[in-house]
Amino acid sequence: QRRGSRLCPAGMNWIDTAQQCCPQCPAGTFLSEPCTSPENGSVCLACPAGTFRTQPNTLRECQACYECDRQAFQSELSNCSATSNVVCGCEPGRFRVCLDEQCSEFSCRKCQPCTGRLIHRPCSEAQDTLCDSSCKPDFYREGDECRPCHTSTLDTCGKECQQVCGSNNNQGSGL
Amino acid sequence: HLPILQWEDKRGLAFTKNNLSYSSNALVIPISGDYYVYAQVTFRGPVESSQKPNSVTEIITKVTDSYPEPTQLLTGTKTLSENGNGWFQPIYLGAVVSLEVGDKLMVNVSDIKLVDYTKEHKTFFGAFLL
Amino acid sequence: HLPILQWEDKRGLAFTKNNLSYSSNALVIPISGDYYVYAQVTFRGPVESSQKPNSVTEIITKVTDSYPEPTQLLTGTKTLSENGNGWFQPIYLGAVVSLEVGDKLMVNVSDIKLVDYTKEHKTFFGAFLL
Amino acid sequence: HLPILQWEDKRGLAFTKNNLSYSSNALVIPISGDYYVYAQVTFRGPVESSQKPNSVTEIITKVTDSYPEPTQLLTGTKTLSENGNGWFQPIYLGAVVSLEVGDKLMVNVSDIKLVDYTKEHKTFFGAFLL
Repeated sequence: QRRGSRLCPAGMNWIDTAQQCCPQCPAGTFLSEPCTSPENGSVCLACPAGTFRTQPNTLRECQACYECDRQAFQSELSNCSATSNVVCGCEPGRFRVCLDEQCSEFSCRKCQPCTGRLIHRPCSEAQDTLCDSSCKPDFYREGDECRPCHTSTLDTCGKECQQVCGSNNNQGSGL
Repeated sequence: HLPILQWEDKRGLAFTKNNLSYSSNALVIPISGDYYVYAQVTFRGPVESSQKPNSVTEIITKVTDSYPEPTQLLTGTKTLSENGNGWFQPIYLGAVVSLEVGDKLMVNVSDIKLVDYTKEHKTFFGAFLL
Repeated sequence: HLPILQWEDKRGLAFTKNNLSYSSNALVIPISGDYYVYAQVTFRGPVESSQKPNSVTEIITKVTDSYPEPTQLLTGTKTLSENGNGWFQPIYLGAVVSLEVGDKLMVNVSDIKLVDYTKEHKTFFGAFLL
Repeated sequence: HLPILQWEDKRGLAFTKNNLSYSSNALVIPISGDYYVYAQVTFRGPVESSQKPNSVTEIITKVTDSYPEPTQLLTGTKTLSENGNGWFQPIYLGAVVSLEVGDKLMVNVSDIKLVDYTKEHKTFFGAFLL
């Protein structure tokens, strides 16, 4: 631990106000009073609620916990403790859209429902649902949507629908 | 009036000293003089409950016993051109203003639901005597 | 050179003191030293006469007797992505610069017609000695 | 961690004094106290090598011997809505922070290739003791 010309043994930091090396305070606490001599301990106090320190330190205050962005549908994966910051994810039914490479900022977007299609890969914290490209049985393609057969009357619906729903109709199936 | 922001004044990076105190959402001026007053608000969206805003505004205001109306000291207002998905927009303001003992400084915003309050280093407010 | 803004130096929130004076569009430095110099300009459009600019620029410059050319001290320049209808955009600048007695500080802008001069708390300029 | 910017500390408008020194990309605090710390980074694009980012971020961080991890002091993060062609975007940050002797201040950015380092008045960094 180099501080200019002052070296401190492991587990100790130079305290300028005390002009000596003092033991580090454990994670979850901060330095309230420096030691009066290297032999006796520093006075360390617990991080107040809403703050934390993940590492041993000789800092005068703890770091303020982040908050999860509830209005942007974030939820707490783990809450803030004296030794760890809050960890935020997305509410069920939503997935993370990262706004930067580290994904320290992200928004939570609704998972797509795959109506009328099989689910290739379910929605997760990290990525949207992956829908099967083809429509489920008894669903016909219209644009990039899959529509259930029963809602259409065979004579008015388009070619694709007649092909899919017409052939099913002989077996009388349909949702 | 526009909504007033509330602030943390003790934990983490926040602090007050030299009698510049914080009470009921305002910094309270301890002695008359010229102060450099500053604030940054990071706005972010979209947020379901509020329809898409086309602008965001941050105003540092002064309330004083000698006048019934707040005075707008500094204003940052910006139109938004971000499309549907997530957007962020910080607005920083800072300038020297002459203040009297007992004056109160506050930060108003156009829509409190758009304020990113999640990290102390993204939205902050302060003042110092010259 | 880019157009120079004119400022109000007495009325409303504006003031000068400690011999830092304002004359012919410039703050005049009374004693040599390090100053924190700052300015915000709120730009807004569209303004019929000029088609939509694709950017706005604010520059704080120094003019000194010891050099015939102005020196650009701080520059804020931003492209505009807002489409046609009404847009507004603040640019804030501030930093410490070393100045000599007699130096003059001015604010230049890319297009004076785009400056929102209507409210003193939206466009402002100042400096203080450290 | 995000890339750290390097700075010019002697030539042109740059200077250090009163023992506030610059070494290995950081301003080094000579005496404990409250400092007004500020930085502006002008980002610009597009830059071939990197596809269009959807946001740019500037963070002023503190490194101290009393803690093994950097502390984020001030953050400005903005999404980009400019379409393909050339864009530029300044982000200014400034606030008062309490610092200890030996603390180091640095500026991190989301993508160093997007930083406009070409003109000293467009991207700058500094601090002064109150």
